Amino acid sequence: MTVDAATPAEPPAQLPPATGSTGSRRAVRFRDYGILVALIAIVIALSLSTDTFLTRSNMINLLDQCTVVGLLAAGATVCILSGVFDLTASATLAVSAIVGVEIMRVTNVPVGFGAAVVAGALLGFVTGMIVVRSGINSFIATLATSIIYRGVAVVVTAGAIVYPLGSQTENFGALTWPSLFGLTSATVMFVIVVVAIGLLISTTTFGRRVYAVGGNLEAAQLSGIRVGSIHVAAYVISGVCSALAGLILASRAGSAQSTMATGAELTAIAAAVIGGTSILGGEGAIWRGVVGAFLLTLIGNGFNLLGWDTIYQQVLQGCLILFAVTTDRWLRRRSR
Amino acid sequence: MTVDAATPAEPPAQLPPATGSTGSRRAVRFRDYGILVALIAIVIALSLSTDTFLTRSNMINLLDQCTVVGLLAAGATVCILSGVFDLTASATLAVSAIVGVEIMRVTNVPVGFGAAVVAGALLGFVTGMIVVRSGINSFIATLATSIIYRGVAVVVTAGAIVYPLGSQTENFGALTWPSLFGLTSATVMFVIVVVAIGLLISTTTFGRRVYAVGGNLEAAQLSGIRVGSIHVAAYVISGVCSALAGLILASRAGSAQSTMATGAELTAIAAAVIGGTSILGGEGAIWRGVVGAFLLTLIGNGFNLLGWDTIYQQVLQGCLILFAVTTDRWLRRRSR
Amino acid sequence: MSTTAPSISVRGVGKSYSGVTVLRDVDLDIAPGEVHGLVGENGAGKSTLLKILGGVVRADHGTLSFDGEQVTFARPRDAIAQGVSLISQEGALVPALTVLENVFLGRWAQTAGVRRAGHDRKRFDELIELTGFEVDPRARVDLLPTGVQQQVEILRSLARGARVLAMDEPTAVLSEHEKDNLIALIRRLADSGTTILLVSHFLDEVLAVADRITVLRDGALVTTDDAATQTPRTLVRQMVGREIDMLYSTPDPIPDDAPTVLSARGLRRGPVQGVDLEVRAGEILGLAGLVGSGRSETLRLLFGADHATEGTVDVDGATLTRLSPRRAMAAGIAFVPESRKEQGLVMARSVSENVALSSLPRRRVGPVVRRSAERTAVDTVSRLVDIRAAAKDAPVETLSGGNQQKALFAKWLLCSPRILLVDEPTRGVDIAAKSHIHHLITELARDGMAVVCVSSEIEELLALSHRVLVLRHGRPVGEFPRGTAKEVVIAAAFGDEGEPT
Amino acid sequence: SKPATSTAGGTPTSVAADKQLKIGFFGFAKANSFAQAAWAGVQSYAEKNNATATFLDSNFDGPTQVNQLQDAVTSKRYDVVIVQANDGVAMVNPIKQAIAAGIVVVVEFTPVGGKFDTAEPQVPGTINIIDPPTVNGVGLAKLGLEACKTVASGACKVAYLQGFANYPLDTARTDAAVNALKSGGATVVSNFVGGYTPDTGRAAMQNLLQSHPDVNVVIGSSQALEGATPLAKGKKIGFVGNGGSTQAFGFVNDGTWYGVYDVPEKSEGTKAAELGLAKARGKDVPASTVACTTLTTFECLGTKETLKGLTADYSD
Ligand SMILES: Nc1ncnc2c1ncn2[C@@H]1O[C@H](COP(=O)(O)OP(=O)(O)OP(=O)(O)O)[C@@H](O)[C@H]1O
Ligand SMILES: Nc1ncnc2c1ncn2[C@@H]1O[C@H](COP(=O)(O)OP(=O)(O)OP(=O)(O)O)[C@@H](O)[C@H]1O
Ligand SMILES: [Mg+2]
Ligand SMILES: [Mg+2]
Repeated sequence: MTVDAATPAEPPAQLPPATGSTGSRRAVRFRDYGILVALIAIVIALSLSTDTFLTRSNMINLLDQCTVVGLLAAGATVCILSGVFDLTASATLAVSAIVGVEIMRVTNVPVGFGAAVVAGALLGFVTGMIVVRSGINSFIATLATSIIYRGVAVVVTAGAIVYPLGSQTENFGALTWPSLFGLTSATVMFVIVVVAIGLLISTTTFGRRVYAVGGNLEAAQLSGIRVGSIHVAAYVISGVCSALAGLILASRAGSAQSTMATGAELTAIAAAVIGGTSILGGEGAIWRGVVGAFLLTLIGNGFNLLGWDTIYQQVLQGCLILFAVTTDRWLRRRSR
Repeated sequence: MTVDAATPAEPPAQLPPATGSTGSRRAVRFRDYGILVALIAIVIALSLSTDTFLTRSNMINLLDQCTVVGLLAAGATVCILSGVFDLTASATLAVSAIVGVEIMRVTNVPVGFGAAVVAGALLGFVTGMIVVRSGINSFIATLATSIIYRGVAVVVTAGAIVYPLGSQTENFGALTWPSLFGLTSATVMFVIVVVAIGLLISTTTFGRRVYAVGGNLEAAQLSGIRVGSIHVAAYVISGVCSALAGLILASRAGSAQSTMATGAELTAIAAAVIGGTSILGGEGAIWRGVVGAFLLTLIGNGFNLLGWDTIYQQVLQGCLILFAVTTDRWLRRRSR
Repeated sequence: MSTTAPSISVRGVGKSYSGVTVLRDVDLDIAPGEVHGLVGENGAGKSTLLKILGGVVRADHGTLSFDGEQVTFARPRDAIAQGVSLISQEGALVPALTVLENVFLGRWAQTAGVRRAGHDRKRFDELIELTGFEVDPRARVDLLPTGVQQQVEILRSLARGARVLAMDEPTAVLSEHEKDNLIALIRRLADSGTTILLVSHFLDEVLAVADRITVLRDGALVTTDDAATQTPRTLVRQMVGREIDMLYSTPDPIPDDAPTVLSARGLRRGPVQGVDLEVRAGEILGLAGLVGSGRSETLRLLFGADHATEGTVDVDGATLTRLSPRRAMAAGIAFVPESRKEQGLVMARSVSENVALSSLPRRRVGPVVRRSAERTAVDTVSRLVDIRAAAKDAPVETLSGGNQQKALFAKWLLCSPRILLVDEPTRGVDIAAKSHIHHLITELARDGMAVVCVSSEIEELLALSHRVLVLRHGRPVGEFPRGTAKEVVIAAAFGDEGEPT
Repeated sequence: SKPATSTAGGTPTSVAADKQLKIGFFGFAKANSFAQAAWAGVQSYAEKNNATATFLDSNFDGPTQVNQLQDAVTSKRYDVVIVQANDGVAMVNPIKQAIAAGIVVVVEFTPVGGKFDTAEPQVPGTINIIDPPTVNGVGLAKLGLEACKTVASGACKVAYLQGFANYPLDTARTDAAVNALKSGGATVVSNFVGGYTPDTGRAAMQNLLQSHPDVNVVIGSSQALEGATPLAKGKKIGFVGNGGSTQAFGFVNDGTWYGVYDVPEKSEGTKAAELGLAKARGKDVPASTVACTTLTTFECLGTKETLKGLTADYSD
């Protein structure tokens, strides 16, 4: 008897009770967006207290500033959802950007960009294999791997800065050029990539598996999911995100070097978690990572625009992060 | 029913196989020390390839170099065992050292040292309260808190370096002085503190609670354990460790400043996890954190002694960490 | 806190979760030293009521009094201070700690803060003597079979010397022998003055041990009555609100030409010491044994969840090489594991996601999940096993225990397997749903599915299976046809006829 | 689409001399006494010359500094910005934006752009007052070789403690120093990372003495050497520090160290403010100023003799 299609021979006498009242449903919806409430509160505060915040040019800047952390946060979110950390993100970023520039020197700009992305994917694959095969906790496995990658970056560049050829310099800056609606090309790319990853995670069978593996590894395994492949795939996605972020940074700087974006992997994880993705895996969403990244950028941007004494900046930044995450948390708990 | 309910006429004949026999027990013991095996392997390799490694003076140096990370790792281990992260460690270190020096200026050296420790404990308490009360995941809560603490350090010092009074300078360096068996006072203090924390965790009911809370928060709660207090206590211990580490650093530098030891909290967590403490909490031991710290120091020290080109240093460091942790992991798995 | 049991009175207690009422105005009085049974369908609110008494959940309204004095239980600590000890349905052990640590969790013997393990060990031995359980105090609990874990929980409650013992389905995965031990123990405890609240879906058991029984339906209290005035039939009527047929469904005879679908030869690994078995299409094979006899481990080996060190698994006569859950699934095997929390469900994800998980590839366009097909499939199968959830997109952890079990079963039905391995399929499931699941299994078998079923309830096995294979210490020690007397099977599981050769 | 190439170096509209101008100082970090020294120079000059100054703290973080400058351009808060770049290449773009917006940009201490061997502006339109890392490295080597003569007769073993391991800027400095030392005839050990704190310096020195007990001269950041110095008690080792802090001056004056490479940081800050304000007020200023030549008489090569009578601008 195939259950999928067949109707039960003898349906149970009672049907399950009415499926949730609309009232409670709305509550569920609302509580899920606590972090957005916090974000909007900060946006309103900034709009009221400065006259430069809500300008078109500032919005363009803000989005542009958000791209790097945003991409890394999207990659970190995929990994965290599947129950692993990726501490190699910023090292992968540096190596891919360097590889991109080196390849560019012997070919041309588009090929170089492509090479960087391929390098990112490959590095992600290697990271994933190390984590899966060694069976070590991903935190420490990726920490060690990131040290190796940084080392590779140093070896490849001999500790120097690498540049594209003089004739390529101009096109290499393409990601900083204005594009659709005046947004920078980097922003446009960021939006496209993030939407693609968001759809991948929320609508595909792969996405479902990611959540299952992160939520309960054993249950996922017993459901016939190849847990190892899912993790490797998550690292590959994260690697590609890192490579794209690296290209943006390199394009802005006109060069690449082994120390690029040191420490950015932590900011990325922070963004993911601030957005409301559970650090234990299995719960969260890509948009949350992006919102987290946006929030972090916003706090910095707002400060710069307000022109307050930077000595208090850190204290206030920390407080704002606590405020945002606590708001989120409380809204969620209230309806428990 | 024939089976007499009250007294089982004949208890099941065998105890479960394997669990009891001495052979398997020894295996259990051995497998638990995989990380030591890796450590010893590295020590042997270094002893054979350099003639300076196994000297008395190098051992004294090595231990001295290990103290700061070792203390932080012990604190991190307590937190991780209880199921939380402490990313404030290095910020707490800076603030306590600064407070210590400031108080010292208006009193004397011993009081200043004491004040630093008290400050560390207080900051740990505050961190703990923030984590427990807000109910936010400890990773993000302590990350935000650490930004605040660094900010406080900047505000207190106005970004400058703080010194003890000229007359106190000499005694302030006390922790760098040689002491028992030629070890530095810092080393002696480190050993005493770590042994004390080790005993606290392994022999007291408090230690049991820490494991229980980290192993299954819900079960601990259901058993009436005050989960919040355990977490706060773990942060206080970590705070004290940070303060002591801060004193060692300040004593070596002769001053304190707001950027001290930036990023050291991650090294501390790495050391804890490398030693074999589960990042998910509830499994591990203080000695493991110390071994992890020792391993990290050793890898750095060995490199310097070997005189290899620093360009390959990072690649090899990463590989050695992977090697050590994988050894540990495989030895453990084999006997499962 | 005095040592004698209090008289408890519950007044107007209600609880709702995001708008859905799960307990409404419950009034209940429990006399000191009474054994009070609590029965009801899955999702009736039994666990919720117990959790309120144990301080785990706070009631929205209503009061609780002990000996006439109102008490507020804000957290488990407060309840423990009043002498209440709760064994929760989902289990609450610290996985990485040993049995000894878990039994005395939070209550360790100490001198000036220093742990005295020796002292605890002595008390542990006393408890073992009292209960007749066989548990190694040095074993890590996460490596123990579920049945033994359950015993650890029971030992813990006893170790607290509670005045009020609230047990939520303590016997769900205990085999007959341990069950009987526990029932006897409950009686003895009650006689010595402990109040006991017992939730169970085994109505016979409740009727046998309880002084009074309360029936809950849809969160409301239906009756509280002397056990003597009740029978299983009256209880069911009060629980469900109508008469239902509680007879076990009988499997159809296996056609003579039914081929052997699944067979295993000399399976070995850890506790499994050489298991041979064969199942034909349309056949239901029951696996019986004591707690820890290696039944679950045998199923895991058949499914490739663990790798056998020796032996082979054949499907349709062909040996499955490098067996893994994926390969097993490809060969048409489905496996309903015994622990829904650890091995079965992704607790934080929704009911529909969980139910759809193992059959995802069946409903997709390219890589994209076909939501509407998924909704239809999940709805159909949930109705089939009668999952009652507030919403299909609610996290599965918000379901009552029995409904979680049904979701787990539903998940594997959606794979339309040819071979079904089920471990404790009716753990925590109410009596109506249980006969429903039995009905389902026999129906699936009639359509040609081969079923291997592990259950600690021998009656269930004997009624459901064509054959029952008894395991002892990881070896098959006997095979019995339908209709064999329960006692005979128990004796075999026990090894009363001497050690197997 | 590619933007129309904005003519870099757009001349800022000159303003009336009596208008109060605003300076933004983008320092390494507020919690850094070196940056504080430059800041003191900037601030004092601004006060006396009808301008206000603000310190923007990037806390040693490259990307943060990039965003800060970008946002400063957006909010049009400053007429003159003085930049101590944390990441010289990453700052190129926002500096171009600032120039395009008509803001005067002064690059101070570390170069902006990827070349470490020139004091010339690498972004057109900026004013440079910097100390190129390679010049710095060669200067350190010069002092090191002089120190050799005071502690060793004949062969001399010099240890160069690197700054951050393999940062491009540090790499350039290390390479320049090592080459100059080698061509000066010294044996060089350069595989130790001394960092920029006494603690890292102490560990490096411990390990150095372990594997090269016969070292004659040690060169490193002044902070690192402060941690290293106590370990050399009783040994005849010449120290050469990079950075003229109060402590470093003290060590040189009491003969513990042979010398320091001393950039007069406060004066450099003052000079940067002076150049920036002058340009904003329409005056012509040189595009590049070499700090060591302009602000010191001894090319920054501080020894007991050359430093006589001078006080340090900052403390470590
Ligand atoms: N945390 C929660 N959030 C939302 N709903 C919940 C939560 N916990 C329980 N419920 C709901 O409360 C109702 C009663 O659950 P309860 O666990 O008390 O049932 P039960 O009588 O113990 O059932 P079972 O016999 O299946 O264990 C169920 O409908 C369940 O879905
Ligand atoms: N009292 C006990 N103490 C420690 N280990 C035990 C005990 N009883 C059984 N075991 C172990 O349990 C394993 C058998 O587990 P398995 O899960 O297959 O049993 P089971 O028959 O399914 O029991 P359950 O119904 O309790 O799940 C063996 O590894 C055995 O060593
Ligand atoms: Mg229940
Ligand atoms: Mg079992």
